[in-house]
Amino acid sequence: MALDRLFRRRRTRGGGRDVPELWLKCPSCEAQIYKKDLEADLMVCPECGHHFRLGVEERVRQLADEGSFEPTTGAVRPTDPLRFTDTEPYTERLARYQQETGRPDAIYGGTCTVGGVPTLLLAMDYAFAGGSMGSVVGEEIARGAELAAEEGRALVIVAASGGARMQEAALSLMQMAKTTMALDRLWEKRLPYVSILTDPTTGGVTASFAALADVILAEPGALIGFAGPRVIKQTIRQDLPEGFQRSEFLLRHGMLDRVVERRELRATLAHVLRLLHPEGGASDAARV
Amino acid sequence: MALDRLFRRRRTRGGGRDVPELWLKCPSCEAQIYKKDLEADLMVCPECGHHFRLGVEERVRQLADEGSFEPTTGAVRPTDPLRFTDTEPYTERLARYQQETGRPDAIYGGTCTVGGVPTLLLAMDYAFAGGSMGSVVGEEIARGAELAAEEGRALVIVAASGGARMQEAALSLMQMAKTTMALDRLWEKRLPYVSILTDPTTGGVTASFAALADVILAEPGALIGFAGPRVIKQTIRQDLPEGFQRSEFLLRHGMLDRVVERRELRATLAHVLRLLHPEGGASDAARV
Amino acid sequence: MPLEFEQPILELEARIRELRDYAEAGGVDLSDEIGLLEQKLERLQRETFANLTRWQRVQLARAPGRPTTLDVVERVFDDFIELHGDRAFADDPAIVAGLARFRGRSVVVVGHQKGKTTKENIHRNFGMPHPEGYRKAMRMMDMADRFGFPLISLIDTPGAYPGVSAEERGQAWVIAQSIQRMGRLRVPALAIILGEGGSGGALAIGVGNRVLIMENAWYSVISPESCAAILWRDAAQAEQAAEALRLTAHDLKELGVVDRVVPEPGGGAHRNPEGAMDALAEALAKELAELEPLSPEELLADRYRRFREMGAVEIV
Amino acid sequence: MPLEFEQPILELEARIRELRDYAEAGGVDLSDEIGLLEQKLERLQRETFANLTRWQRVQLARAPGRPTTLDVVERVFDDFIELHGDRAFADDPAIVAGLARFRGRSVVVVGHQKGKTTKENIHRNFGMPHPEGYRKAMRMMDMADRFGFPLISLIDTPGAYPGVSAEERGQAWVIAQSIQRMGRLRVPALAIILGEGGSGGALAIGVGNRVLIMENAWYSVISPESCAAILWRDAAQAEQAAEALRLTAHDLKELGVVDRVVPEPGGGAHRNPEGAMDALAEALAKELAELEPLSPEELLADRYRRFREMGAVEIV
Ligand SMILES: [Zn+2]
Ligand SMILES: [Zn+2]
Repeated sequence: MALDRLFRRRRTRGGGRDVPELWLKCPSCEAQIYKKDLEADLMVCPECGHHFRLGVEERVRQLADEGSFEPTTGAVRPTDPLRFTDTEPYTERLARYQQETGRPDAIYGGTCTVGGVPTLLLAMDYAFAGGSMGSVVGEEIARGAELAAEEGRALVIVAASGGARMQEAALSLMQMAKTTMALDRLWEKRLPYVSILTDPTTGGVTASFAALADVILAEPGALIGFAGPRVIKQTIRQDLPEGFQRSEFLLRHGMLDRVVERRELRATLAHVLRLLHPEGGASDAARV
Repeated sequence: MALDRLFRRRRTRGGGRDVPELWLKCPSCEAQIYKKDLEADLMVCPECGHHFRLGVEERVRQLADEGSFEPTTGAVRPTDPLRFTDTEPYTERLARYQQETGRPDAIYGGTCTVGGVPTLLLAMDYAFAGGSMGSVVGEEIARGAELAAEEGRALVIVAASGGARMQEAALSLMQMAKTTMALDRLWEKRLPYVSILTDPTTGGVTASFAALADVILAEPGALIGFAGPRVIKQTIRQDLPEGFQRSEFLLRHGMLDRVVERRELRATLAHVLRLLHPEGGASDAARV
Repeated sequence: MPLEFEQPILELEARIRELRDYAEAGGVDLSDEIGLLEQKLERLQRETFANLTRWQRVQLARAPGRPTTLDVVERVFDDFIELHGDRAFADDPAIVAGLARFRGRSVVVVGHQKGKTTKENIHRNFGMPHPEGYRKAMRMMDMADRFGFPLISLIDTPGAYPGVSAEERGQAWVIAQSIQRMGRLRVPALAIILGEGGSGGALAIGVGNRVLIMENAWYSVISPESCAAILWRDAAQAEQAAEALRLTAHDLKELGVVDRVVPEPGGGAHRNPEGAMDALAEALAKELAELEPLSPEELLADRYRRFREMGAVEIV
Repeated sequence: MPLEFEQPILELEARIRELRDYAEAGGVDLSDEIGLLEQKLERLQRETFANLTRWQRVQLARAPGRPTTLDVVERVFDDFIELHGDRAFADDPAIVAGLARFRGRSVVVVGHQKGKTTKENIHRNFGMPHPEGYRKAMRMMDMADRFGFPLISLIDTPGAYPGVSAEERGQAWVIAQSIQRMGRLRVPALAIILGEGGSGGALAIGVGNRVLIMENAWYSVISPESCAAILWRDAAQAEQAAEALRLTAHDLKELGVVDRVVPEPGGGAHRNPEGAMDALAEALAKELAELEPLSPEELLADRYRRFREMGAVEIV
């Protein structure tokens, strides 16, 4: 998870001290925050509202109804179809990420209910190779869409990704088509698909399944786009506009349905799913 | 026809002289053009290429294959459902336009072939109340679309209109929905619909059937838009950009397929219809 | 600011209030006098509203305090959640759209939105959408078809925005597309003219199987002011133009342009928005119940027939 | 400017030409010598092209003189007519689209377009589309479905344009929508990678029932230069990145990403564009003939299956 890595990095830089780090510095407002407070606030800075990146298990805990989650991912494992080596063989990179995260690849999820609605919930793991989409992520998403369609579930995908996985080259690219087309299985059954974009969601993930949901939610301040800001800066040789490619910018430009703070995310998601899913029940008002 | 009226106006201004006016002044480049030359050039200024407005019968002559045209319009006549009077009763206005044009309302057309393709060709008559769309224009277009669908014809509409006819108020407005929906009769039969926008095409005509063709052609320099330039100028209290709402501007902004000079219009229309219509035959190349 | 013809009513109301305050403060019994004045008030209001000119109706349709789309989604619907954006260029605040429940069933709602304050009106562009607004509306129509939910549209606009940017981005095109898209809905579509129904910008979301109108709303191909400016060459002739255009709810019912007039409480919807909205909710429920048994094909055919018959012509 | 590895071939060609001129001018018979040199030339060219590195193929794919979309519509199709515009914002010259005939049948064609001169390249944005380009492509897909015409897409782009304006107008969204739209075509869809197949900007019009590739074209999730800049932190390592990415026609055939490699004439398509395009025409005709008997449902299922199977995973 992103946070674990942050800790490790800081500890190393600090010279391998043994003292557990109880305080964290907010990258946005630079406030020192007590770790337990941050966790209690769902990893949102109590000073400035900055949304820290979230681990996938924590994400699932925050969204699924308590006790309802059953993992379905994990059986699909990456291979090295191109025998790819850059500064390090792809297989070694994979092994390292697998060891760090305890997962075969950059996605985690399963069946659950959200606000009582039967759901297939998938979360991309930014801590695993930057949440990049290779064959495994593509396959898990396609399977997720197919399973949701088969079982009459809503599909919810929490996106967090630097884009396609270069080490699988053209095969990664094909996952954009594969995931996109698999969504039509839900269309045929009139089952809803909600996408939640978190920091960061760029490249081939944005340009495929993540942008095609019935309802697109995003966490505040998340970087969302096709090209990365560095590439764009190189292209236009100018500074980027303030707030460019952040959630609020995208909302203004018509790409998102809502920007939702993490503490509201579960309620908003449940609200949408109950309206869209055939088993969403009667009105919330009627329930009370 | 627009030209006839222009002549009348000039004659009146000149003091009712009896001498036939053999020369015309181009409103764009101000050149004096010999009338016969202008007619030989399809009413396009030989100096600057300005496209004079064209009468509907001349329009049909220029587009339909020779000898193929059979009028279908004329049986539908306007009434005065609102008993509308402004500075003049609507019925009197109608009578005047009917006398001037010899047509019951602002549309003329019929069956023909264009490049051999069976077609239902309609042309709006700007000389009749500014080509405004009331119940008759709406009805003739809906009938045209239905007849084309029934007989397996392509539909071609030459638009020229200041917009909806105010004297029929809400009933005029409804013609936008009626004409738009009638087009679906062609969709069901996979028959093509080509729209030709001429100077001017604005208001409710642009915002309904005229903008919904499979292929949209326009004559050069035609004024095309939703709101009229005067209204826009009042709204923004600024001068309008150069070339604003002209064909070439709309092409750049993605609204048109092609801007076509009048001398090329019949060939381009035939080209498109042959490609789109099931009876379009084999390749042009193969014909030669 | 009250409308001119409302003045006598408001003055009488104020007098009754004063009298009541005085009676209460002084412990005097003025109930007879107050009762008489209240009868007079009721009569005055009834007479005023029975004899409204068309131009006065136009003023009522624009009166501050009338229910807007956001008021309606709040009171008439449950669980509304606003959805944003056209997925292409921008989110247009002049059109509000989202999902909601109406008496238990999920529906898609889309409507023009005016502001209640100057600031909000500037934000909402006075309810005059840009092309993005209509593209958002079309996205909502796709959503309605995708899930089989009824579409309910609330019309309240002086018209689509007549500006350079709107023209550049294809205002005419997007209105035409929206009319076409709505005509193709395979679900029940109900349109309600809440306040102003200004031309193509209103019709773009007005292609319902049933079209309802609030009693003091107007719907026309052009606003009275613009019509006067063109036909009379004098915008001040708006009153005359309003008469000529026959743009009131009852006119339109007579012309067959709308299917049902939703009665407003005495004094108009702006004086009793809740009452007006409750009447609207009843009307909606009735119409929807009639449409829901229809198949997608029947709904398409019904909508085609409805608009195909519009117009007044003579066949010779 | 010739590519480095082409130099020896071009020099030998020049020598043969000189010799032939000399022989002709002086009336000398040098046919034996010329014949020998021509054999040598043929061998040199064959050997050079048999041993091209992946990076050299990338250079060939970008070579000036290679057939572009407009060249293909001119030679391979009849009666092409270009159609413009996305009906929403602009016409994007980086994508060319229109109607044409292919061996008698009407087809819809859409493809990336690079320029042949610097000026034209600036106009065409070097074949890098903005969102409008993809929206135009989607309009063409609608047209293909509407009339039941096959869609033929020609891919030749370094990638979708990575600029501020493109991001503002939803580059990611429109690519996703275009992939989805193409996947839903109810008509035969053929995609051909003509030159460069750069990432999502290529795939957006690459969702064919069959995907063909010219022998010296490349197709990858990222350009070798960008890949090198990220993974090696040095764009100069592009040659190494090209090797690692396995982005050539034959690599992709092996990986199952493309269905057919269209052979280019000796020396590459840029040395003999007509020959290359005639080979392409033959390949197109064959593939189209196989797809045309399929029903819309079969075409949808076929395309789904094709892309559903993409990827390399292990199930435990
Ligand atoms: Zn902070
Ligand atoms: Zn001239």
